[in-house]
Amino acid sequence: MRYLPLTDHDRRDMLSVLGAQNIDDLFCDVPREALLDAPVDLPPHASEMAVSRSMRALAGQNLAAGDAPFFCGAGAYRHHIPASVDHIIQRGEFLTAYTPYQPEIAQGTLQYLFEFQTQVARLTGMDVANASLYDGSTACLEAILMAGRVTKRSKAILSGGLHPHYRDVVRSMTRFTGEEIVCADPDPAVGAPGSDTADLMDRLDGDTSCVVVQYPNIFGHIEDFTQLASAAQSQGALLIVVMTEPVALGAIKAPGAMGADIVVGEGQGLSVGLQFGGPYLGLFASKQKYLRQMPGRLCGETVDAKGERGYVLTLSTREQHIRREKATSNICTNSGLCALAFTAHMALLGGAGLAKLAKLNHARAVQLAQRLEAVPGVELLSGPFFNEFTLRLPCKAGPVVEALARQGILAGVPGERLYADRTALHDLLILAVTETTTDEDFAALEAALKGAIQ
Amino acid sequence: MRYLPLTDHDRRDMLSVLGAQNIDDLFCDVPREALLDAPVDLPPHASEMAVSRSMRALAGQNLAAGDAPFFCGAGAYRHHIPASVDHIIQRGEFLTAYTPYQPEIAQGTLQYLFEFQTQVARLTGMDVANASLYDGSTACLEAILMAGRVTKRSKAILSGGLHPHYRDVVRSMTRFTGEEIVCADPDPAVGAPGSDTADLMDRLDGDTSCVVVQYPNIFGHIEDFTQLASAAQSQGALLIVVMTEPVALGAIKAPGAMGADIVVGEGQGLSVGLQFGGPYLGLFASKQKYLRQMPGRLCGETVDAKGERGYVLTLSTREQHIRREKATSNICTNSGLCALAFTAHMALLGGAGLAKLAKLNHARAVQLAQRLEAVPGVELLSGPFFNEFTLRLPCKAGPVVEALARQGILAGVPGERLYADRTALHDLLILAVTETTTDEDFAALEAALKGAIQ
Amino acid sequence: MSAMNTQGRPTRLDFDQETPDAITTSTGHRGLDLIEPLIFERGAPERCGVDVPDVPEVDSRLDGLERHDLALEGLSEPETVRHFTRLSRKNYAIDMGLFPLGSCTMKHTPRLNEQVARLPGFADIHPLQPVSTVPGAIELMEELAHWLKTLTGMPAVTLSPKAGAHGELCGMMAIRAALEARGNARTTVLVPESAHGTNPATAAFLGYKVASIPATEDGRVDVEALKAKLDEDVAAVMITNPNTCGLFERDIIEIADAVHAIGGFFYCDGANFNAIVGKVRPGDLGVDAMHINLHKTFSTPHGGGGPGSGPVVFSEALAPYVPRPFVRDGALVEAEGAEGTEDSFGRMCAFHGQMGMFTRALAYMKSHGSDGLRQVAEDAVLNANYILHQLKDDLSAPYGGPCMHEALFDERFLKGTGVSTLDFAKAMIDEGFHPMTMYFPLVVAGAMLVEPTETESRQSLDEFIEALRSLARAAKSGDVARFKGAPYLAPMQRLDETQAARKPVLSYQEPVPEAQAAE
Amino acid sequence: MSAMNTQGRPTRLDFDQETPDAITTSTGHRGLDLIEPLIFERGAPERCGVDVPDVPEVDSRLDGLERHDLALEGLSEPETVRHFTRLSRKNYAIDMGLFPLGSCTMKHTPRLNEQVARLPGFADIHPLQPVSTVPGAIELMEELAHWLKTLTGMPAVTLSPKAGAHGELCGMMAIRAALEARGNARTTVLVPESAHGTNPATAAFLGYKVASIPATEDGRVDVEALKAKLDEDVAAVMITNPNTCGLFERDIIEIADAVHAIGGFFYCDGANFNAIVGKVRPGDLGVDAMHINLHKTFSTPHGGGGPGSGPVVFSEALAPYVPRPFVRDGALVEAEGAEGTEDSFGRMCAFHGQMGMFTRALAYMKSHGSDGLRQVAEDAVLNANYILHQLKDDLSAPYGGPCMHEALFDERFLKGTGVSTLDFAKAMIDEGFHPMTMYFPLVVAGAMLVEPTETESRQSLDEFIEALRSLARAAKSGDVARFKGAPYLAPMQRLDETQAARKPVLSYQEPVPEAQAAE
Ligand SMILES: Cc1ncc(COP(=O)(O)O)c(C=O)c1O
Ligand SMILES: Cc1ncc(COP(=O)(O)O)c(C=O)c1O
Repeated sequence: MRYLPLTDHDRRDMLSVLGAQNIDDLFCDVPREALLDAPVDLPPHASEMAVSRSMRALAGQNLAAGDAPFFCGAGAYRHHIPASVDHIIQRGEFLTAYTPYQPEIAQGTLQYLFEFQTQVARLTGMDVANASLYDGSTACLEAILMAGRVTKRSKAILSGGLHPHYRDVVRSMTRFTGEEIVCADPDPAVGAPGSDTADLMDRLDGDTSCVVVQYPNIFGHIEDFTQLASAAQSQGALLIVVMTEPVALGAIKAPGAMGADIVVGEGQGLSVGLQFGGPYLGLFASKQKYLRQMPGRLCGETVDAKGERGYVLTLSTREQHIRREKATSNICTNSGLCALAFTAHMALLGGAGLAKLAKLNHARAVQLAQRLEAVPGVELLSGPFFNEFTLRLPCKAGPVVEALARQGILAGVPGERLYADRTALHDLLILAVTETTTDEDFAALEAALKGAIQ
Repeated sequence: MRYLPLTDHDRRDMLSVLGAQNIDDLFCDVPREALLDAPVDLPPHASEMAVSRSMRALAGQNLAAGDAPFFCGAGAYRHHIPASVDHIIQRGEFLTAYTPYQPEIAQGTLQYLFEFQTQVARLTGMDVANASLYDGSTACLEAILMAGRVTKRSKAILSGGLHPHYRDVVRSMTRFTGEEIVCADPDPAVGAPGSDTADLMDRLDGDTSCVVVQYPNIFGHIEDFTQLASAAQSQGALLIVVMTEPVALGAIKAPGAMGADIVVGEGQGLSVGLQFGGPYLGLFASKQKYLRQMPGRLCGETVDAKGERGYVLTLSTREQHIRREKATSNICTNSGLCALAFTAHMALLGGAGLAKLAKLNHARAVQLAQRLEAVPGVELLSGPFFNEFTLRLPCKAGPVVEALARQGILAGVPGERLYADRTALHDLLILAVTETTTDEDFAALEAALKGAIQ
Repeated sequence: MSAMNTQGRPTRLDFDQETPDAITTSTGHRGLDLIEPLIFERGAPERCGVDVPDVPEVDSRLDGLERHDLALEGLSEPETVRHFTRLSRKNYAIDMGLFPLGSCTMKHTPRLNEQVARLPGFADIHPLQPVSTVPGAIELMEELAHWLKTLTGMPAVTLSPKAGAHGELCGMMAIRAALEARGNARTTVLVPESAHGTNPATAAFLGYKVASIPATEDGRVDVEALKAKLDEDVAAVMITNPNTCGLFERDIIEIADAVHAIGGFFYCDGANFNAIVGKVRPGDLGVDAMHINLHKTFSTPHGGGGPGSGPVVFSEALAPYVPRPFVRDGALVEAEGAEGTEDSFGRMCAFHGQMGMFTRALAYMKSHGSDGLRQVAEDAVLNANYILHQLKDDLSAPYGGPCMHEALFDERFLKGTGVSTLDFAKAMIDEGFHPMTMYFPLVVAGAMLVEPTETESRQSLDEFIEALRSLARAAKSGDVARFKGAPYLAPMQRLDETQAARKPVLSYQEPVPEAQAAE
Repeated sequence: MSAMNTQGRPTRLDFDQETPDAITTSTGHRGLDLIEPLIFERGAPERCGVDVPDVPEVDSRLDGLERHDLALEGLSEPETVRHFTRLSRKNYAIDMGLFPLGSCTMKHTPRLNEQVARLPGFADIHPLQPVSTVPGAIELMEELAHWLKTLTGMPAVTLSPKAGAHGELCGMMAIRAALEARGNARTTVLVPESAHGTNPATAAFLGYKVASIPATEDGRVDVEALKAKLDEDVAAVMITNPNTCGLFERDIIEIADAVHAIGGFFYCDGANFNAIVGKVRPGDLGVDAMHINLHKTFSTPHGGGGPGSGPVVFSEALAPYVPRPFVRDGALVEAEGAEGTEDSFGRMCAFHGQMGMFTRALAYMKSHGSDGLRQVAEDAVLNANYILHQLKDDLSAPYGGPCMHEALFDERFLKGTGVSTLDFAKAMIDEGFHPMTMYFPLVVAGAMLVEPTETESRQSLDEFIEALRSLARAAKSGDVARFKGAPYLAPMQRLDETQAARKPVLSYQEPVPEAQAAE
C-alpha cells in the first residue's frame, strides 16, 4: 500500500525484535471481545487512479460556481485567488508542519502569523489580532464570550442584521454557558434592510455585556456604528462588529475607526475558495486593553539567544494546554493554512490593490443593482451597500432560484434558505457581485429573472 | 503589472541615479528608425482572471483523453502519473533552477540526474545513460550521428518498424550532414507487422554505421534482436534500439540484454502527460566504451573539498559550451524537469511496481485484442506485442476514427495519419491500451467500431 | 579502498574542522540559509502583485462610509513567491523528516488528496447554492459518514465540527442536552489527570465542574478511584483511548458500564484513533460520543496548525441531539425546526463543516480501504513499540509495554546529568529531527511522548533510534553544553519567551526614526 | 532605544562567535540541513509507492521475451516526497533569490502559467488524436504564432523546435535549404568570437566551416573585419543581438545589408530578446531567421535545465523552407508532401513541439500585453544599467554604458589580489546569491556577466550591489581565504571536477562489501 513504507519483511523482522509472535500480541490490552479479527465491512484498498476516478465522478455532479453565472454571497464570497497563493500553501514545509511549538524550526509559520496579525489589525483598524479561529461564526461566539469575561456581564444583544447562521451558532452554543442572548428581528426595511441601530440602543442596559452588529449586514446594508459604539461603551458594554466579507475593508470605513471594541469576521473571501462552506478563516481583533481575555493563539516578536529577531507563540496562559479548565477558550487547532493564504493574498494586493479590488466589487454591484431594480416587479431594498444587496421579488424567491438553477444560473440566496421560519422574508433575494462576475452573467441573470417572475 | 516589482517611483529614481532623462536614453544604441515609439498591435495587459478565462476557453474546446474512451499510442502513451510526482516537480527549488552549473548549490538537481541515469541504465540494460535529450525522435537522430562518429562510417539503415516521425526527423536532419539514410519499407505482415530483421541483415555491409530498430515497433510488434545485434557488430556496425514506451521495460527483455550498442527512447510514458506531444523526455543509453562520443549532459559522482560525496556535470569536453564547433551535439537546454518526473515516478514504482504495471498493461491489451479480433471483418495483425497492436479494418481507418471521435471515442491512430503517402497502410488501426483503460472503454469501442465498419 | 567506491552514506563528523571558524557575510545570508524581512519592511503600499481590472464609473452607494486610511504594504508576485519560499525553508515538516510529536499523529499527507480537494466540483461550490445543484457534495458527506460510522461501530455521526476541540464541545453538548431532556444536567465531569487540556476546557465551557481522576502505576485510569467518584452528579467521563500515555485502557468496558450505571455518559477523546482504526470499534467499548480528528487519523494536512476537522460519532442515546446540519437519506437538514431536528442542540458553525477536509479524508479512506486502515493501525503500533523497545534501556520508560501508537519516556534517565527534557528535545533539532511532545501527559515527570506513525520506514526509525541513543549517551557522559544551548544548527537559537510575553509585540510597527526615539 | 523597537533587519555579523566551534552530530544532519542518500540506498526492490491494480489472467503474447532481470529500488510515497523535498532544499533557485546568470534570463516563473498548462484540455490531449477533436490546441498555436510574428515583425514562424539550440538548427537548415534551392549551399558561416557555443556547433552540424569575427574595443562585431570576410562562400552570419556582452549591435542594419548584398542570410540568435521585446522588431533590422527561447523571454520554467522551447521566426525569403508541422489557416499541416510543404526542409521532431510551453508562454504574453512586454524590456534594461552603474567603480567594466539587459564585468579589478573570477563568484554563494555567468563571453578575460531581469525589485538590486561591493573590498584588502575556499556555507564545498572526469562514475553501483574489496 502506497502510503505504508513497511514491507512484510520489515514487519516480521520488527516483530521478532520485539519478541512478539504476531501483531495482535501488541494489542493484548484490548479486551478480547472488542478486537476485530477481520476488516470491517467497507471496500478494500484502491489505486490512486480508482480513487481519483470515483472522487471526480462525485465532483462532476456538482455545478461549480465558475461554470455558471453566479451571485451567491451571504457569508461566503467567490473572489479570484491568485495562482501563486495556492502554490505557496502547497509548499510541504507549510502544509505538513504542525502548530509552531518549536520556534527554532518554525520561523516560517511564525513569521507569517505575525504578518497575518498585523494585516488583520490594520485592516480592521484595531490594536491587536490573533492568529485565527475556525471561522467567522465561531469567532462571533468567542467574541461574545470574551465580552462576558471583560464586562463580567452576561447579556448579549444581537442585531437582526447578523447572519442567521451566526445567530444560530451563538444561541446554540450559549445554551449551557449562562449567557443571555437577546436577538432583534431582521427587518427588511426599504433603504436599510436589517438595520436596527436605534432599537439596539434602546435595548442597551447596565446588564449588557455587548451589542453585536454585522457590517455589511446579512442584507448587504452598511451604516456607521460610531454612535452605537459610544452608546454601548457609556453603558459599560462592548461593541462587537462582525464582518463576513473581508474585501469590503478595502472600501469602507474600518470598524476600529467607528469605535468597535472587538471585530470578528470571516476571512474566506481573501484566502480560500468557497469549498461548500469550509475550511474558512476566523478573524479576531480587539482593543489592546482586552488582550489578556482574547481567545486563540497569539504570535509575538522576541529575540533568540544570539539577539536576533524572531517570533514565538505567546501569552499562552490564556490557552487550554496551559490553563485547562480556566482557559479563555478550548480552541487548539485553528486555521493556520487559511491564514497563510490570506497573508499571501494580502501581500500580493497591498493596500492599493485591495482598495482597487474593493472599488471594482462595489462598482459592479451597483451596476447590477441598477439593472435589476429596473426589472418590473422587482424592488431594490438596499440603500447603502458594498457588493451585496437585497431585492424583493413579486413572489417567493426560493422557487425562482430553483428555476434559474435549472437553467444553470446560481442567482443568489433566497430568504427562505436563511429564514425558513419567517415567511415574511421569503420574497427576498440576496445577491452578491464580485470581480469574477461578468457582463454576460448580468445579462443571463436579468433575462432569466424576468422570465421566472412572470 | 503583477510580475514587475519596479514602481514608477523606482523607475524615475533609478533613471536619475543613472543620469538618464528617460528610458530611451538607455536604448541609444538602437538605430533610431528601429526603436518603436508605441506598443505593437497586440492586446494590452490583462488580469490573471481574464487570462485564465481565455486559456480555459481554449482548453475547453479540446476533447481530453480522460473524458473519452481512449486508445491512442504510436509514440505517446497515457499512463497514470501519481499526484506526488506533479507535486515534486512544482517545488520551486527544482522548477526555477537553471542547469546545475554551480554544484555547491545544485546538489538537488544533480543527485536526481545521477539517479535518473542509473534508472535509465538499469531499465535499458545498458552501461551508461545521459541526463536526457529533448525527446525520443531527436535522441534517435543523435544516436545515428554518434554511431557515425564511433564507426567513422555514414550509412544508417532504418527499420520499417521505426516510428515514421522518427524516420522523418532522421531524414530531414541529415539532409546536410553527409549521412546516408537507408529506409526499409513498413510491411504490415500478419503476425509481425513492421518486422524486417532479415531484410535489415541483408542490407548490412561494411559501410554501415548502424542499424536502427524500434522495440516495440510502431505497430506494437516485439521481437528479439540478439541475432541482428551480432550481425551488425560482426560488420563493425552498431545496433541502435529505439523505444517509445518505457513501461514496456517492466515486462520485456532489456535491449541491453540483446546486445544493443545504443538504446534511445521516449520517456514520456513514465514522466509527464500527453501534452499534445511535448515537452517529452529523450532517453539515451549506451555501452561504456562509446561514452566519450555520447551527446548531452552527464552527471558524475565526485567528492567535495571536505571529502563528502557529491555530484557534478562531467565530461563536458564533449559539449558545445566547451568545444564549440567540435562538440558531439549542439544541445544545451535538455529535459531536466521531465527527467525529474521520470525519476520520481520510477522511485515510486520500483522494480516490482513497474513489473506489475507492465503486466497489467499487457494483460489489458491482450483482452482488448481478443475482443476486437472477434469482430467480423476485423483482422488482428499483431503476433507478439506488449500494450499496443494493429488491426486491419475492412475499410479505411481514418474515417472510422473520425466517426468514432464524433461519438466521443478516441479509437487509436489510423494508418493514414502516419503514412499519408502509403495508401496500402490506410486500412490499419493502431491501438494502445494502458492501465487507464477501463472495461467500459472496451465495450464502448467495440460497439462503436462494429457500427462504423458496417 | 577509496571512499568513492563504496558510495556509502557520507559522514560529516569532521564538518566544521575544515571550515574557517567564523565566516561572516555582509548580507547576513548564509549560503542557502536566507534571511527574510517582514512584508511590511520589504513592500510598499502602492506595489501590487495583482492586476485588478479597471473600475467602471458608477454613483457610489457607500453613503459617506468610504475608507481613506488603508495603508498596507504590497509586493509583486515574484517578491511574494520568494518571500514565502524563504520563510517556508525555516520550517521543519513531515515532508522533511520524522516528526514524532506524540498525540498529533504527524503522518504523511497524500498528494492525491490535495489534488482531489481542488476539483472545481468540490472547491468551487457555494454552501448556500441550491442543494439540487450539489448532489455530489451531499453524496460525499453521506459516504464519509458511512465510513466513519462503520469504522467506529456507532449509529450516528455529525460532520460539522471544525476540529477536535470543537468536536469535544459537540459531543459534550449533546450529552448535556440529553441529560437536560431527562430533567437534570448534573454538575460534574470526570477527567483523568493525563487528559489533553481541551478536555477540561470543554467541560468547563459547558458549566461543568471538572473532577480529576488519578492514574494508576501502569499509566491507566484508576478504576477504583473513578468508581468512587461516580454518583448522580456525574454527567459524564471524558476518557482518551488509547490514552495520552499511548496505552490502551484495559478496563474501558468496565468503566463504560459503571458510568452508564449511574446514568452518565462516556465521552471518548478520539485523537488517538489511529492506533485502533480497523482493529477496534469504539462502539463495542460502550462509547457514547467520540470526536475524530480527520487531520490526525485520516491524514488531512496539519497545515502549521490547521484547519482541521472533528466529526463526532454518537450512540443511539445521543443521536437525537446531534447538531444541524446533517445529511439524512440524501437530504441536507439544516434549518432550525426542520423535521427531525426537534431535539438537536442547534448549530455549531455557519454552513456545513470542513468540506475541504471531507474530500481529503474520504480519498484517504478509499485509498486504504478496510484492509489498509487496519494495516495503518497495526503499523503505527508496531513502529511505536519498536521505538519503545529499542530505546527503553538508553532512555527511561515509565510503563511496561506493549504500548499502542506512541512510546512514552520520562526524565529519569537524565537525572543528575544537568540536562532537562527540554534540553534533550532541543538537541534533537541539531540532529535533524523534530522534538517529540514534551511535558505531556502531565502524569509523568518530564514526559517525552514519541509518535512515529505508520508512514515512517524501518530505516527512518533506526536512524531516529540511533540519534536518540547517541544523545542519551552524550547526556550521561556529561556533555551538557551540547544540550543547554541547543539547537545550535537551526535557523534560530532558543527564543526568549519571557520577553515575548512580558511586553507583547503582536504586530509590526513602523520603526521610530532614531532621532525621535532618542528624545 | 532597544533593538526590539526598531524592528529593523537583524544583522548576523556575530553569528558564529556564540556558536560552539565545532558542533558535530551523530546523524550527519545539521538542523534543517538534512543529508539524503540515493534512492538505491534508501529503497528496496519490493517496496512500492503505487498501488497497481490487480492483473487479469490472460495468455501472454510476449512470445518468450519476458523480462526477469529487473532490479530497481522503490520507495513508498512518504519516502519519495521526503527524498525529493530534501534534495530540492540543496538547490538555489529564482524562487529563493536573485539568480543573475547572464544569457539565461532567470526571470520569475508565474504560477498562473503552471496552472493553465495543467488544464486537461491542454495536458491530457494526444498529439495524434483527430485534429477535429482539438480545435482549441490549434487555435492556441495560431495565437502564439501571431504574437511572436507581431513582436518580431517577421512574416513566418515555426513552433516545433525544442529549445534554443534546436531553433538554431532549424533556422540554419532553412538557410541552407534556401541556398541549395538557389543551387549553391556555400561553405562558410561567420560567427563572432563572443558567440554562444551553440552557434558554431550548429553551423558545424550543417557542414559549414565556422569563421570567427573579432570584436571591437567597444564589445561589438567589428564591421570592417566582417565585411572583409564576406564573399560568395558565406552562407550566413550568426549574430546575437543584443550580443553576449549585453550590448546592442549598433551597426546591425549595416551588417544585415552587407550580408544580403553578397546573397547570404542573417541568422540572429534571439536568446537576448528580453532586452528589446516590444521595443525593437528584429524584422526591422534585416533579420532572416531568429529563434526565441520561450524559457527565457517568455518565462516558461527553466526546470533545472529544461525543457525549453525554441520557436523560430523567418523572413519572406526563408518562409517556404520552414519545417513541418505548422498551422496554416486553422489547419495543422504535418504530413510529408502535404500541400504547401514542397520546399519545407522536413521535420525536426516527432509531433508538434513543446505544447506545454506554448500554453505557458501565451499566458505570459497575454498577462503582460503589448504594453507590459515593452515594460519588461525597459525594466530589464534599467535594472542591468543600474547594476552596471553602481558597480563599475568597485568592479571593472570592459565597456562603457549604457548596456542592454546585462551588465558585463571583467577580472581587472581582481588583478594582484590572488582572487580569480571563479573565486569571486563562489564567494557570492556564501552571501546568499547565485553566481553570475563566468568566463563567458570569451572576448573578455575573466568575464562576469550579470543579468538581473525585470523581475527583481530595487531592494533586491541594492542588496546585491552592496554584497558585491563588500566582496570587492574584501578581495582588494587581501582577505584571500574568504574566496579561495568559498563557498563555506553552502550544502557542499567545492567539488572535485577533475576526479569526476578522470574516472567517471555515472550511475550507482552496489557497494562492494569491505572484505571482498580488500582482496
Ligand atoms: C488528546 C487530544 N485531544 C484533543 C485534541 C484537540 O484536537 P484539535 O487540535 O483538533 O482541536 C488534541 C490535539 O492535539 C489531542 O491530542
Ligand atoms: C546566447 C545563447 N544562444 C543560444 C542558447 C541556447 O539555447 P537553449 O539552451 O535553449 O538551447 C543560449 C542558452 O543559454 C544562449 O545564451
